[in-house]
Amino acid sequence: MADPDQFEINDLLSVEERLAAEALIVDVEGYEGPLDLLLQLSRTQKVDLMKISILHLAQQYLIFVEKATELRIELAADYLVMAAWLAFLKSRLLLPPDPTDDGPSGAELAAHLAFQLQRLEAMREAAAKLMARDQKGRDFFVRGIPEEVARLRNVTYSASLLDLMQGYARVRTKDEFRPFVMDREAILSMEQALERLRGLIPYAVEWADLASYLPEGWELDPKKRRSATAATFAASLELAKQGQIEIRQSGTFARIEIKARTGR
Amino acid sequence: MSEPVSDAASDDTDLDAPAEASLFEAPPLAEQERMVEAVLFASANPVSVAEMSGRMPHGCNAKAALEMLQKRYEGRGVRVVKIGEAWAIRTAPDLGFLMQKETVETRKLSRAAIETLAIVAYHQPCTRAEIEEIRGVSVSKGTIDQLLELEWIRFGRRRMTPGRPVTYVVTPSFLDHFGLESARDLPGVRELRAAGLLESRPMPGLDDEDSEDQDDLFEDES
Amino acid sequence: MSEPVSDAASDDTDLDAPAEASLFEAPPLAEQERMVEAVLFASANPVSVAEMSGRMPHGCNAKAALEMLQKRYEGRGVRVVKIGEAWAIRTAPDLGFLMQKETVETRKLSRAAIETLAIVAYHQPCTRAEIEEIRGVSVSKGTIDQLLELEWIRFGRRRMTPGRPVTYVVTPSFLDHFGLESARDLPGVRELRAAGLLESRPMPGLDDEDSEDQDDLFEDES
Repeated sequence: MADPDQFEINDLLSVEERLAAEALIVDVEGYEGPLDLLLQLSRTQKVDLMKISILHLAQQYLIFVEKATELRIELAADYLVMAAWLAFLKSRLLLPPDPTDDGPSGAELAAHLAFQLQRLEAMREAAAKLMARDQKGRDFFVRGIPEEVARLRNVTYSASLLDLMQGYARVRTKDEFRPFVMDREAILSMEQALERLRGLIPYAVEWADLASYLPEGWELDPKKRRSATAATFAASLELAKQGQIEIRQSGTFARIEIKARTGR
Repeated sequence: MSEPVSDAASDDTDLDAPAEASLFEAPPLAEQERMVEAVLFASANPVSVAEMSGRMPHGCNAKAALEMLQKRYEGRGVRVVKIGEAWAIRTAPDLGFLMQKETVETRKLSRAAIETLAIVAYHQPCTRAEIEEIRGVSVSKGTIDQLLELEWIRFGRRRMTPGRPVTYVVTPSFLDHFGLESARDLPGVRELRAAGLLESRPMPGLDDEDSEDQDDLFEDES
Repeated sequence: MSEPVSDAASDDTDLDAPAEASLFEAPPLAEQERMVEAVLFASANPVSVAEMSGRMPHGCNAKAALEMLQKRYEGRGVRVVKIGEAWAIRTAPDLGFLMQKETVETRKLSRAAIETLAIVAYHQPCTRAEIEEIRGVSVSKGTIDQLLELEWIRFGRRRMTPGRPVTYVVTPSFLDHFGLESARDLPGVRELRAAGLLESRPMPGLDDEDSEDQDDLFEDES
């Protein structure tokens, strides 16, 4: 980092700038990173950020780092990384372009840095303008006595006649009867299902899930449920064919619902 | 305390003394009206005239401004009302319906409730003890209350037995909901069995026959 | 079915036929204006047009009524403001001095938080890496958390770049707090965009391979 140009650079700086640089060193804690510091340094050039001399800025920054090192102020790594990058940028800007090097030119890099500084500056101004706006709770106010919307929740309970009958059957089978169970195997034949469904049809006045027509005790065991579902479904198709019931399904894999075909 | 302090007195004196007499000229009344409007809107509590005056610039006539504002809001969606000695903005009473939102939710009746209802329907009049005996489990008060609230069951006559327990019967709105003419229209036990809702336990000896039957049926079917 | 039922037809005929043709007559617009006035006055939070319509009787035109109401309140002590797709009543900012009592002491935001908020607002959707690139320093989690907690920013969609980083966007309550109708109304946003200062420009070839990769990804994304 020993810069042969250092004296020259020092000479380039006015007394004012040197004082500013020293003041900066004391305040190093006050900067939010290298970009923030660069933005502050660029202000000492007292020109529009569009016209800023990036070469000059790089020199200012390198001096800052140099001084900080002299004063044994420990700089965070990102300040040193930026210093190295700026030294690289400076050499690019000072040396004639090397035709064998296909990397970005010094001018491109300088333009990007200028863009970053402008963008940061713009965002700071935007933030200041935003905070200067009228703010809720400070400049304008909301309703002091809001009337919250009262939500009246009306719950209606529904039960069908079939639910009622099944409920009663469930209760009654506890003593006198027990649910129909195929003791041998977990298989319900379609004929059995058909028999069952035929008996139930007169009560199927409303659309109801086919699953609710499975025989008692067949819904819990997966094997039995599968068999009962298949048989009941086949039986319902048969009954539909015979014109005794109607079947509907709203979509693929949706519930299959049946109801008695009403002649009324 | 008998001597009114100038601040409190301002309410009285503003009316007769012209505003020009004040060192700081009071804002025009229209502006004062804007002020009371904003304060009434934003304040979390009704605002008294004294408090309002205290918040407005010197020389303002809060009372006059409030009365002007009240006139302005006549017939609008909100009104400026006086509550005791304080003022507030309130929704016009005829628009109260906008402040509530009704949602209707349909829920399936619980299994306990359905069973209890079914037992009442089939066995009415029926005491709680009887329901519990038939169900084999105790019936929670909540279940009974829910059915009472739905107006599907109601209290019947007390049973003339020790303790004179209340009985439950189903209501006309129960019959209405389930599309029944009377509770006698409920399918009987025999019909339930015929419908396959009640299946008697197959006799152990008949197992073989049953399975033969079934085989026959399968053959028939194919 | 060729004969339109009066109910279904009402929507179509409202425009040409007089309101009497409708089965449910919509209230006159003046009455609708009273309704939106009552609802807006009652609510501390902005009310969306959809919610407003849902609370008003069938056939009302909430948007037209809101616009009418907004005109009516021009120059008054409270204003009808539009925030995104929602509407609210707020006190006129020039009367803020009357409200010291209502002022809520807000937590003072750090410079980092204010800048981060501005960057999200102007560059949204915006990743944490982008915020850091613009500010030139890392953004602490606490800063982001504070803004999330204030409900001024929220998570947007993930960016379709390696690591699928989350993005941040500003919220309706940010707009409400700063009295903005939309993010397009941020101060100076048009000028900043015209100056190219809201663009994300990659550093020219600091690391050639990296930047090439990035170019590819950008292309993929678009």
